[in-house]
Amino acid sequence: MPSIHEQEGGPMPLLEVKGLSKHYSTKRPASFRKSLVKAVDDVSFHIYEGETYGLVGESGCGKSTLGKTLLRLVEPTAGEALYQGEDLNRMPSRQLRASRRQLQMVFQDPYSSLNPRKTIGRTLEEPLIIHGIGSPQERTELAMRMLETVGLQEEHYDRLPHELSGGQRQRIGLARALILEPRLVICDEPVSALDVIIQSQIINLMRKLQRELKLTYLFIAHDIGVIRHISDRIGVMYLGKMVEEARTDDLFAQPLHPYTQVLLSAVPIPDPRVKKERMILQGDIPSPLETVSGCAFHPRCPFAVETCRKLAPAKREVAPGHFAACHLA
Amino acid sequence: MEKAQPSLHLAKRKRAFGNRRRGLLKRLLASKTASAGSVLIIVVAFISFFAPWISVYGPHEVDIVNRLSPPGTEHWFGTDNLGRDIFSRVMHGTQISAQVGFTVALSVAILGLVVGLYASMYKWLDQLLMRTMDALFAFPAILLAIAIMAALGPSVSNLIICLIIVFIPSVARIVRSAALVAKEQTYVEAMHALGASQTRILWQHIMPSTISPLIVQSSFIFAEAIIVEAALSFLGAGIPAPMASLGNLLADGKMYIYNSWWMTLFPGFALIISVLAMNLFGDGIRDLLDPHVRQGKGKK
Amino acid sequence: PASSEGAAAPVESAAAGTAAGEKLATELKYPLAQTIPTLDPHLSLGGSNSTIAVNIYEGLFAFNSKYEPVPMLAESYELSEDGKVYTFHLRKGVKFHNGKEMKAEDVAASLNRWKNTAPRAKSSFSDREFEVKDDYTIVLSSDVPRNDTLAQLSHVLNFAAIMPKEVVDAAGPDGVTEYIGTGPFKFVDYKTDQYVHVQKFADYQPVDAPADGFSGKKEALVNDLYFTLATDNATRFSSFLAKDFNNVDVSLDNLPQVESDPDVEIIKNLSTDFNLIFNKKAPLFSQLKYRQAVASVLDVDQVLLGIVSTPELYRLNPSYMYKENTKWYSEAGSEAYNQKNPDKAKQLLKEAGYNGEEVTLLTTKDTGTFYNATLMVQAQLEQIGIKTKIDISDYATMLTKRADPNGWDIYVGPFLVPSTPSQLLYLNPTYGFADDAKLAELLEASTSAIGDDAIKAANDALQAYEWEYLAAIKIGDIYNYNAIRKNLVGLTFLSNIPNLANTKLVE
Amino acid sequence: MTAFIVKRVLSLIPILFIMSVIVFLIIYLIPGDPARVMLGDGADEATIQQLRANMGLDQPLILQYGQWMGSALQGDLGDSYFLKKSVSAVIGEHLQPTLSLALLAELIAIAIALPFGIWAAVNRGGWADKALTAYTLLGITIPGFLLSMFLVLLFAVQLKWLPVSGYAPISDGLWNFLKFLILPGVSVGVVMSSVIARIVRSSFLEVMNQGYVKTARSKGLRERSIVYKHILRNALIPILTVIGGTFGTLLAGAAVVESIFNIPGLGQLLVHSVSRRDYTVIQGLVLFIAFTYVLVNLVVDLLYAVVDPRIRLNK
Amino acid sequence: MPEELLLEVKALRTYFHTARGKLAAVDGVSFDVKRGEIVGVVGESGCGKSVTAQSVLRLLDEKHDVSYEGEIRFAGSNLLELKQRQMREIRGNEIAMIFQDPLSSLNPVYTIGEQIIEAIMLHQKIRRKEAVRKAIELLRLTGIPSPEQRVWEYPHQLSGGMRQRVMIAIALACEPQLLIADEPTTALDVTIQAQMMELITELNRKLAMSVLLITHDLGVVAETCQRVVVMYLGQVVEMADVASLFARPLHPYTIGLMGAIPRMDSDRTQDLQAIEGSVPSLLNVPSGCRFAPRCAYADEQCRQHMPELKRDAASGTMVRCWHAGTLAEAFEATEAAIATETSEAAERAEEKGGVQHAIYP
Ligand SMILES: Nc1ncnc2c1ncn2[C@@H]1O[C@H](COP(=O)(O)OP(=O)(O)OP(=O)(O)O)[C@@H](O)[C@H]1O
Ligand SMILES: Nc1ncnc2c1ncn2[C@@H]1O[C@H](COP(=O)(O)OP(=O)(O)OP(=O)(O)O)[C@@H](O)[C@H]1O
Ligand SMILES: [Mg+2]
Ligand SMILES: [Mg+2]
Ligand code: NI
Repeated sequence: MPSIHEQEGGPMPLLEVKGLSKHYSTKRPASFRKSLVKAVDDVSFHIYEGETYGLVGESGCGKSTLGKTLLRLVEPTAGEALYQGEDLNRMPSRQLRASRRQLQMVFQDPYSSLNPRKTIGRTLEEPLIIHGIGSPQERTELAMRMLETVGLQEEHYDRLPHELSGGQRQRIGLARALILEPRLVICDEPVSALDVIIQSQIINLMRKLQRELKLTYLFIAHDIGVIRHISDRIGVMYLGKMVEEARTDDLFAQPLHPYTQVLLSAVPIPDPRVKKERMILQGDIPSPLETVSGCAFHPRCPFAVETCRKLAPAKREVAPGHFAACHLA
Repeated sequence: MEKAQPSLHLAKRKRAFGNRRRGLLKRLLASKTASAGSVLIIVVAFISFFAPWISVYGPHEVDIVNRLSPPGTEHWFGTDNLGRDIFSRVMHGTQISAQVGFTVALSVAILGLVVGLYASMYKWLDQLLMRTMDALFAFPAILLAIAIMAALGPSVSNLIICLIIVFIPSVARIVRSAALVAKEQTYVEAMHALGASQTRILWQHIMPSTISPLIVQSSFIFAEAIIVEAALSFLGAGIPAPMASLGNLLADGKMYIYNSWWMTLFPGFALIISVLAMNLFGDGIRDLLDPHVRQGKGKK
Repeated sequence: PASSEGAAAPVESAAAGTAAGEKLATELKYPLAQTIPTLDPHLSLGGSNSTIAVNIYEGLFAFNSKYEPVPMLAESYELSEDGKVYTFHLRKGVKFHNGKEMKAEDVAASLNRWKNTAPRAKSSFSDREFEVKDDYTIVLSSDVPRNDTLAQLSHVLNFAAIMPKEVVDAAGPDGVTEYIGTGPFKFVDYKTDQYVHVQKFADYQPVDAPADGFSGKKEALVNDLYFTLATDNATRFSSFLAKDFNNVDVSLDNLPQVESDPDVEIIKNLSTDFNLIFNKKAPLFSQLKYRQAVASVLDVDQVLLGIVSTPELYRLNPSYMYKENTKWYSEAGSEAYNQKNPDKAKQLLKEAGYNGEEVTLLTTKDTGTFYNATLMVQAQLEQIGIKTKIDISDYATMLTKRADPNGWDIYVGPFLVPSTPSQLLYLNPTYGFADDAKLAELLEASTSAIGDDAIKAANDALQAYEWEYLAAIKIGDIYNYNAIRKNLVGLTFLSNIPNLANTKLVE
Repeated sequence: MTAFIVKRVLSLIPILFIMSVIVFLIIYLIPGDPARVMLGDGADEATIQQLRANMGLDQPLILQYGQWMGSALQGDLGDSYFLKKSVSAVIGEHLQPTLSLALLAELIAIAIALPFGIWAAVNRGGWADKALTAYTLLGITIPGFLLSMFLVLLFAVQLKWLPVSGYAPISDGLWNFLKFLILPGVSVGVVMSSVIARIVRSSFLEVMNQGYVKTARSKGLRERSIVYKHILRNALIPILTVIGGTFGTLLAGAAVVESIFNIPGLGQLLVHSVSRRDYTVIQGLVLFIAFTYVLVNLVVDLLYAVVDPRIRLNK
Repeated sequence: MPEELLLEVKALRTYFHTARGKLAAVDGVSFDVKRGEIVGVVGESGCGKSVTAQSVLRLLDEKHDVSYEGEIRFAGSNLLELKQRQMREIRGNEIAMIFQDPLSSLNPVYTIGEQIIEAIMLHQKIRRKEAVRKAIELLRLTGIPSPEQRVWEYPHQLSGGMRQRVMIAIALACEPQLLIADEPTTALDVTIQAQMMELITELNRKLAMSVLLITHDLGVVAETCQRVVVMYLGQVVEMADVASLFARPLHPYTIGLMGAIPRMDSDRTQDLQAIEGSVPSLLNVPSGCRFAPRCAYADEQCRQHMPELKRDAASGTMVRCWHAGTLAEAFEATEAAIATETSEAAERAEEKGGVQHAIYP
């Protein structure tokens, strides 16, 4: 459901990202040369209050880094991230800590993001304690309710992370983020380890919470079906850059960037009778370690023309609300 | 989707809440090592506390005629070269040494933990604190002890101060090393994301990973403090004479080790028991804090 | 080893007492129990120092086993009628280790330095100067007769060693830099904290008199002599067992291990005396009654037992001199010795108005014996109701504390054996701040007396008065055991210092 | 990395400076002085004062410090009052024995501690674990002198395999050098090994249940490789710290063992120097020990980053 | 011999000994994998898939944590009776595993190259240089860009998907007879996922490598697996070949599963379909059919008595449900409707095919 915020001249976005970059320098073995990984490279977009912004892209294209950089869990190399007009990157740490109550993150790696020594109950109560919410009794109760909400039982309260299954851990991560009733949640593959039934339950739950609490999501996922279902708008990343951005329906109806097209074609269909012809990308796999001249996708792009090889395409608005960074779009 | 289950009754939750707390205590008691350690500590404390009533002889009472008499009904542990009752001296020595060892180990554990943790967190503090630790370490214990005793006067508490200074660096470094590893874990990043303060992260999430090496190191320091005290006593910078300490007793016994083995054996035994008690207790606590061990208790 | 018997010719066929068929070792290791603060013989009082110094250096005189001075580098001497002027004639042709012949200027330079630095020498020599008369004659004169002169010059502690003038002139305040003497061994090197190596001096000129104590003929019977530092008792003993050393001091604990060994001879050496010193500037013990109270209660047997643990190793002795020192030994005033009379002591305390003031016993643990003695004394003081406190510190600290009149009352310790009363440090202000005109007068009289009878009378008077005044209380003399392997032949001790000249090691 | 090392080495300067001031103050604070010790029991006050004056000890502390610092800056740490040698020469002489002993002892300690600690951790609660507890308990509680005496009695006096005590430089031949060091090396090594073994055990327990251990096992790796390659490296950081610490301690000299085995090392030198108040040597030694300790810790810190790439030191 | 059984799990029970009591995470699971076959395992999160997989390799801590019952026959021998040393011969060599949690399953202190090389050198007698080359090749196969450089990076420097691919590379380096892949592609985008599945099926075809594929992605199951095992709360509830499972799911849980897949053409304003309620606690399993509390069709019989895993006569599917037959019919009705939709969708895709075919001739 396209929301009014997306229209021109709407209210201020909840989160506005301008030219955000994160470069890692890594040491190469056996040589003292350092090489630069442009994990996120000059990314700009914005998210309105109450919407879900889906983020898809090839593995390793910088989605997680983008998420972490937004919350300043890694220091950005350049650019700004304005939350309600204030730059998170320049915020003094005390204030930043306070705003983190409203900005939550679900980590891609569920197990390692849980403290192995803390019981699940303790893990869930931790954010409440940090922000001074409720009495110990209330916190326990809240944590238990949260456990049920994400489809776990009371008995899991006393367990330690290593005693849970992958999906259970992932739900704990989600529960921990949601328990604070934040305003913006960056979900890095929050449902990837869940079976479709629980996945559906969780997605339904997230949408319900969004409706009730005006939550805003930045939703990173690989499951196109899930992304499609939950997102209002979708951004497609490729090699650290945002290559396409559009409302969900528009994107699915008319994918403009060749990478998006490939992506959509590759979705597996849960029906053994349908043997679909899948597009497999040809050409050298690009690496964020190397700087490619021109469009980052050109070595694999079947339509690439001379310009693509020379000139990096800028993101432009091809149709209303539909941006793409491709010369041919 | 509307939640289908009726939410649990508050009473039931409370019960669960209570259970959890009880579980912790129960676990402490269930831990064989920890409770064995505690029992030993209590026994040692009890005996040394009631030493004056148990033994008929005072620890400083010389009786030169009965010098170097072997263990027997009169003197249970025999007498030393001045005819002092070893039993009484061992009891008193244990009391004093355990007091020194325990105070030093505990203080060093706490101070070392603070120093090590904060050093791991901030680079500039790291330089400041760890270089200070290097400096402290470089000060020879003897020099320090003589200086402190000279400046502040000989007393048990000054000795303790000296030993604390001597041992802090080793604990601080080991805590720092464990904290450096812990600090790079993803769950620490997750705590940052939740808005936890540095202090909280440090104490709630990094500290637990340092506990295990900390306990191991501290239980050593308990023993080390007692032994270093002996070395210092020998230089007149230890526990002021004529108080008996296990270290003093062992040092005294050295001169008579072949013929009057009891002068070495009994204090040595007391030392082993005290250290064993501390180690068991430390191990028990360590095991309690280890998530995997906690679980493993179930089998058999 | 049996194979060597009779096969090899003796290395030192000329050596005195070398039986035919004996094979002598060329190297000997002698254990040193204490570190060497300095090798300068004039400076130090330490036993380790003397052990080494007597081999490298010689004095004008040396003690025989009765503590009588016998000429060594001096050929002869003359004493003026009034006993004020000594003229020493030096032996000719005596060579220093650097090849130079010993002359009067060397002797004068050495002895003048010695008397200015050596604490023991100070009181008797402060007003005198050694003067060169000619190349082989030295003159020493003073205003009053000094009957202790020769004894002072003979003593091996604070050794009045003779060294070349150049060495003396080059010496800094903290000692000489070259160790050159006339002794049977010459200095080779000092490996810090390991050993001092000395070597047979080929040009050594022995005196032609039988060896007795440190006097008489000396001959190096080993080529290389190592004084090996082994500060740990157990290690020293183990090394002896492992035959690294051929002699060792033996503690009571270790005695059974060597007693039964037929190859080992156990000898008992008089090692030191023990005294209790009062701080005569302290509030309590500046009063005679308190000192008397302590003297009354003291049971020296107990104290001595506390030090050595066996009656075998001590002897009672009321004199400040050893019995062996026949000239100065005296039993005057000995009724006050070893009284064991607590009632009298309590009475004295009462009279003195003792009011529970705390008495500080100064001690150190650096050697166990000081400490044990102090503990025993403490126990006896407490028995008569004196409140005591032990101030224990390391040796250096203890020395400083003892030099300070505030903060201590009693010190119990050994004294390196004196040969004359003038060397009794506690009779002058050095130890415990004795400050008594009569004592000083009697002391002076005892040294200036001429003739054996006069000396005896003056000495008796001095000792009798000392037992009245109680600057210190004599506790007794103690021995130690030494184990000597039977193949180490000729080793003798005087004042617990070994004489390694004339000592041979049979292989 | 280089910047990090440079920074760390530079940070030595203020440390050494502050330490030198503190040592000076401490020396001033403690009673006893070299003149009195040198002249021995019974020296009279005047002589002592004269010698003090000659040694320059009667001057105001500031002046003494200034003079010392002045020459120290030119690389001259002064001369020992007692040994009549420059302090650097004295330290140099005593360093080789200490260094040799430290290395040997550390090697022995590691050789015992690693396998034993690992074995105990792998069999947690089993008899290997209990054996380790007993071993470490004895190792830490049996005083060094007792163990040393026992070793000497057995191997030197009874079996005569090794000399009782002493030291020979390595230039005397390897066996000559080693034979003196083996017993002291073992007696220090055993104590150190119990310190290290316990930390090995506890660090192992920390990482033994990690996911990557399962991965390694699923690859079909032998248990040995899993333990020594995968677990060990992850457990290594606290172990390294303790090894560094013990090594640092050893470099400062093991006074008791050195004295029992008559090894002319830094530990003995320090004890002697303190007991005879050889100020310049104490001063030089403390600074030297601080220097080596900072160095050892620098190496350990650098190893942290080598062992665990996630640890960033210079950020 | 395509019909030869490679792995046969019989009534496997895996118990965790926890402070709260003995807990059967896997409770009587039986299934088999034939040589050269790809078997999918799907099921509710926490139903015991990973535990089953790890039980096969006996990777759980038997000293302290777990005990097994039942039988795991691999190539004839019962793995549960083997000594650890013999087990080691099997691990990696015969059976390799890809773990679900890629970050914690990679050793943080070794480069990924080191970890792959280790696996290669363990199972192939080649020199290190050669192994390095192979490792790079494997990384390239898994689609990691600049493999020559990435191979020397540490796990924490990689993205989630890359780590997962490293896990795959490690498992493939062993060239096993049976690959157990525990959610190997959850962190991968669909293009790479497709590439990975392609890689696995290729190895399956070429080397007759059997695969036990645990996944939540029914699309992947449909495209790659020959047979599927459906698990629920520690038990197998349905086991069928892929075609008949998707065509005619018999167990109500499977039916629910099919319905919950977010379809590319679903109404985004509507909630996704889901089975109400949640999985009961393992400490408190229902006495009858384990699915009964959440099953819309459950009756008294279901609540009282546990159904056995039985072969459905019609399709040859094994199913654990009292009402298997009746339910299947109900499903078929809805299925028919969906089928038409799907074919329409396929047609629509065909229309836009211009682009696709232009890319892929
Ligand atoms: N070490 C453990 N101790 C106790 N319970 C455990 C332990 N490991 C797993 N479990 C429990 O066993 C059950 C099965 O876990 P398993 O990991 O096999 O689930 P799964 O099917 O792989 O789920 P997912 O799809 O979420 O990964 C879960 O309920 C889990 O909580
Ligand atoms: N700490 C780091 N040091 C060096 N490089 C890093 C680091 N973290 C991430 N990278 C690199 O940054 C790039 C982007 O990683 P990121 O984790 O953001 O990808 P992603 O889009 O989340 O991928 P996936 O879908 O696989 O999780 C990758 O090439 C990765 O190797
Ligand atoms: Mg990611
Ligand atoms: Mg799983
Ligand atoms: Ni909206």
